[in-house]
Amino acid sequence: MSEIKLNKVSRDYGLGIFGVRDVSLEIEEGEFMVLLGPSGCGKSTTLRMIAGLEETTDGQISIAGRDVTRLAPRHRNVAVVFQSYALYPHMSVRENMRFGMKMRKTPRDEQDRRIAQAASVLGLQPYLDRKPSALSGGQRQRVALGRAIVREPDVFLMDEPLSNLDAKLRGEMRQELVKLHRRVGKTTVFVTHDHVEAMTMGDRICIMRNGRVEQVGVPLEVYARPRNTFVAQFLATPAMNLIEAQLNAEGEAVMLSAGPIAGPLPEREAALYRAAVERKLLFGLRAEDIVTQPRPGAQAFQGIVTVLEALGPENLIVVETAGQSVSARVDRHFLPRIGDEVTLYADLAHTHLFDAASGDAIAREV
Amino acid sequence: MSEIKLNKVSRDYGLGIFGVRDVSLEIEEGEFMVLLGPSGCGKSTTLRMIAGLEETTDGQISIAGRDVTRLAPRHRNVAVVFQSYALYPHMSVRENMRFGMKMRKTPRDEQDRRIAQAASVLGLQPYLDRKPSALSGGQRQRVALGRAIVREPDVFLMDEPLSNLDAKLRGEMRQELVKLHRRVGKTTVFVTHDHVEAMTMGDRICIMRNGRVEQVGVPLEVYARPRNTFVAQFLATPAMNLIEAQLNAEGEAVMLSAGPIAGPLPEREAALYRAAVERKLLFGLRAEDIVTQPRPGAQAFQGIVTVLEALGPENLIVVETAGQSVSARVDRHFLPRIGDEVTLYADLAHTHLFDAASGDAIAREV
Amino acid sequence: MGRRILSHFGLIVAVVIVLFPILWVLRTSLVPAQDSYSAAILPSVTLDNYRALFAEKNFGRNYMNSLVVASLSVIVAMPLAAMTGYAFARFRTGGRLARLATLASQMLPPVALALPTFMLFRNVGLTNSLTGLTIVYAAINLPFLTWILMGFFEAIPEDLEGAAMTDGATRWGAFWRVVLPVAAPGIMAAAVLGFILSWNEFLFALILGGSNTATVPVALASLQTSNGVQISNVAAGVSLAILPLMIAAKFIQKYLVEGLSFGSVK
Amino acid sequence: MGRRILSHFGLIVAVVIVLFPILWVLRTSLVPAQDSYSAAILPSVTLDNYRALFAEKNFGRNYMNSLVVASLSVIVAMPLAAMTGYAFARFRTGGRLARLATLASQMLPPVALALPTFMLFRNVGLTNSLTGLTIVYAAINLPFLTWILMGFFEAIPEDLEGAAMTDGATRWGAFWRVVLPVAAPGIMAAAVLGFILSWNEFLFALILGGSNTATVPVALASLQTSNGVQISNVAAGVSLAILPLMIAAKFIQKYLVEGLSFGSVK
Repeated sequence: MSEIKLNKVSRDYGLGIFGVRDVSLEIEEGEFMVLLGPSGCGKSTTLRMIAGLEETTDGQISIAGRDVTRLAPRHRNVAVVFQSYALYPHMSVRENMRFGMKMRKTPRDEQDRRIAQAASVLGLQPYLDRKPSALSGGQRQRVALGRAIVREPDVFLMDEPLSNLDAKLRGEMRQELVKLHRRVGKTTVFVTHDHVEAMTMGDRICIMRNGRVEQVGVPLEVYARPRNTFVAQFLATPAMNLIEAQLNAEGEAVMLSAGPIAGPLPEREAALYRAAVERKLLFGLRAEDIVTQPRPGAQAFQGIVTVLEALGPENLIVVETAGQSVSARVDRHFLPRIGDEVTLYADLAHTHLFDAASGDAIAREV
Repeated sequence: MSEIKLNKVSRDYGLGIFGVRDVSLEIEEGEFMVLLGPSGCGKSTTLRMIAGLEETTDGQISIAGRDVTRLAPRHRNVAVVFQSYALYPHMSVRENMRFGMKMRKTPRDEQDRRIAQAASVLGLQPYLDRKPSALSGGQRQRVALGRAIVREPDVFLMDEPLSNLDAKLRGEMRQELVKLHRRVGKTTVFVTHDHVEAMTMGDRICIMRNGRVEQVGVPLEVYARPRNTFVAQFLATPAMNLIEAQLNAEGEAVMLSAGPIAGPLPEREAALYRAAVERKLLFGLRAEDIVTQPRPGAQAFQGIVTVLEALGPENLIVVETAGQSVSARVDRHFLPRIGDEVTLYADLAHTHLFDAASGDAIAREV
Repeated sequence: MGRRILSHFGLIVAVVIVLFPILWVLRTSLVPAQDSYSAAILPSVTLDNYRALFAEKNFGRNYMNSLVVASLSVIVAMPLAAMTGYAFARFRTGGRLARLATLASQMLPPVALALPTFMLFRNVGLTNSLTGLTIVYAAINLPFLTWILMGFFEAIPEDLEGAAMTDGATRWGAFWRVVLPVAAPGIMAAAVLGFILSWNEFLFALILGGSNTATVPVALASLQTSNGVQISNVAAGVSLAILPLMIAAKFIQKYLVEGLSFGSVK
Repeated sequence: MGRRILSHFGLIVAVVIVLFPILWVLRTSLVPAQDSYSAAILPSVTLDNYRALFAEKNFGRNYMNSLVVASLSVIVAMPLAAMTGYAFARFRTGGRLARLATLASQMLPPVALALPTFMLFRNVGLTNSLTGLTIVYAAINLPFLTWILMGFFEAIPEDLEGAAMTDGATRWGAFWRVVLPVAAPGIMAAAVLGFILSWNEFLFALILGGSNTATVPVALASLQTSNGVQISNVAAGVSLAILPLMIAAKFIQKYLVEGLSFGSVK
């Protein structure tokens, strides 16, 4: 049992400046929770408060049912993987791993056993007697992980552990970390500003902005139903297209009018959003819901291609139309030239609608 | 006219250690050339040699037809955008931009005109009188760009200029930089370790490893025809699947046997690779060429799902089969559970073949 | 909360302990001579002690001597130190040996150098002259300032100079227009330290100076060693000796503290 | 290439200029007294000058005094300085005021403190005692070492302590097991500097010491000021005075140069 509960937790720096404000969050036993947000959103501060490295000025934090709000870091039984790795530079890799166990008076042979096991899982055997300064960035990252694992803590706390790695290595470590988590099964809090890491690694994600929680949920659900435009835009590259819009009832049908994109909503969406008729709205559509071939429920529109990014497996394009920039994620064989006029189809079955003033998602009538 | 020519350029640190070795490269007038490679591959060193900030110990560098190998940086008329931005901390944004023009004795009113124009293009007007320390990372990045633009140099040299930005901002700046380049039209050399930046930004890319050039070409062509396994694997996430393989002729047909994937090559591929029959090979297939629905020329195979990364617009999965890990990029609706056995289809029309020993691509008989 | 009050209390006590002697010297300099040893804090205030110091002891001359010698020695040593420190920081000029020699020169016992210097200076006629003292202090300041500035220059990213040089500046221009202004707080701090080092120097001032070229420390020493120490005059002299330090602390504390927290030049 | 030879030549000249006087002193200490002023480099070698120094001038006592006082003062001041420097670096204890007071205490003119210290020490019976001198030197070393160590501690990433504390260490344990070992080169360098500062100190040693407690600088001064300076004895004394510095330079030059290039502690 090692669930984490944050109850209205704040970090007040004084003078009305808050690093984190009234954050409540429950992280379940064994869960991989990702804290996601732009820099300065309070995600790292939250993690450091859980670790006890940052003072909690208000609210309670409990780990495994125990109130740890005022406990020193060493009494919380958490292991932190720092962005900088924070390896002890004067100790060998082996000693780095041993340190935490020595502090906790783990028997010596148990120490050796765990170090050997972690080294084998992480491929660190050849480096056990090296100093961290003799390792590459990726190897240091593994040592930092190994040092956390051997401790067998209640909770893993990881503060952007992949952000100092090359793009290539980052993708590999992502998968390795998830596998590791599946094997170890320990509650993990993972901080990142990278939405791809959040989507692919988290059992759930918690999106933060300005020290507050914006939305918590399973990645694909948050992706499918963002609570507001911030979440909608933050969770993908390219960001969700947002266009000022209005709905009008025409008998049974509900007509969408959003800049270049206009037409009747499909039946299901029409029913969901009927109450939002005549409000000032933002119409949201993800780049992958703009397609190059007609399909039922998709509305055609024309635009001039201004950006073409051929990624290899697929292409990202941006078209200008009626003063709007619209991003689309298209098939790798769709390769227009810059300046071409193309016809695209907006799949209204994936319509998102937000209030134009507040940015909050329009409640669906289920 | 501002083409760049590198002729067998080397950077010898002494004691047989080379940063760059025998690099020859021609960058055309107005071209956007990306130098891509893992850290330590010599890409930054090459850029700094072009700028004159690193000594060229052997070979010649010419810019616009002029041999600049021994010229001081200030005589090369190049502008560098540094990874660290390297803004002058004691000068305002405006003075940062003015500095280079002042050094070159551009008339004062021309200085003001160019600063105003660059500030308007980059959205820096509100910040012109601020010091760099009062700016966000993204704003500093723009100032670094602005400082380069106002100089109106022959050549732009950019050393991982996006790597200090958030994932989100990086995607936006990528597109902005390409638009900027299209408008300004100046020869640009752009160093990165991020294959997405390379694919989407480069008119051509130059892939480097261990101080040498591995392949130069138009991104989609290099992606379609990597010269060796290093290029094949470096240019995508997940990396291209590589499986030990053999070809056998059976009458007209050429049979591929690559671990779990076996079957006749399609007619065109059979003709191309007939000469490679019975050699020790590596069979390469990109993750997006493994599909979830049968199609002509695609060979079915089964595997156990070990990784599922739901990115939102699409999913990455890894299946284990016959001791092989195979990565596939699949539709967002294909959501198996970890441990499920799934049937996938390897599209042999996109077969890559490499020599097992050297890693070089098998020459196609065209 | 309790812990905070406790640690602040400790700090206040510490500050009082540090400051008390200085404040008491100041107090003694401001009360009439007969009250010097009284326990009263300020029985009455007078500037007589200062007046006597200048009128009877020629302290004005000592003060000018110190100001001139300390300022000139820094002004002479600073440009050389800046260039040497930059060369050490950027070009590894001379490698470890040159750095070690710089450090080592700081560590030679001044007493060991005193006699040779005196003999040399007497031969060339530089004893009893402010020029001679300025030369000695510049020679002491040079390695000291070089070492400090080397640290500041090393903390400045090399890309800044790369940017300046591609922007059209020469290596010298990059140093002059970018490196020096960025290192300015450090240079200010180093200059203050160098000034105070010279201002406080006693041994060489004693050996090389005469009555016309005596500096403040020499004058203070003679006040203290003359028969029948006049404590109120000494207190006035000490207060004046500390004055430049207090001015420095007041006006450039920002530079001092930021510039000298090694390795944190922004 | 031509430029390189030129700059190396310049360096060699500089090194010779710096080293020549020291080498000449060493030479003078090793030749018989009658050859002191001869131009011959090494007419003959003798240790008589050293023997005379120890036999006639009681230099052994001076040397022991200096060693004891300089070592003890560093040993006493270092733990306090390490803790204070750490508190300044990590907790901003006392804020700018405490830092400034630390710096300022370095800048007080020693001469101004000499008389009050002498009077105070005479009252409590600490004049003419090594204990008294050790206390003074520890008091001089404390702010000096505090300031230097503060810089080193600031250069150590705070995450290291965070890692140690989540790994099970107390704040004290993190300091003891992680921060101190990482800062070791800096601490070694600071200790050497503090030792040499005390080793070379002259003014307080002169004022507070008697014939039994005279340190090396005091002994050198008396050798130089006694009637009929025996240059060969002085040279031997100076050579011995420089000895600890040379040992330090030889054995811990790595620590010195790396530890003291401010802000570069790995």
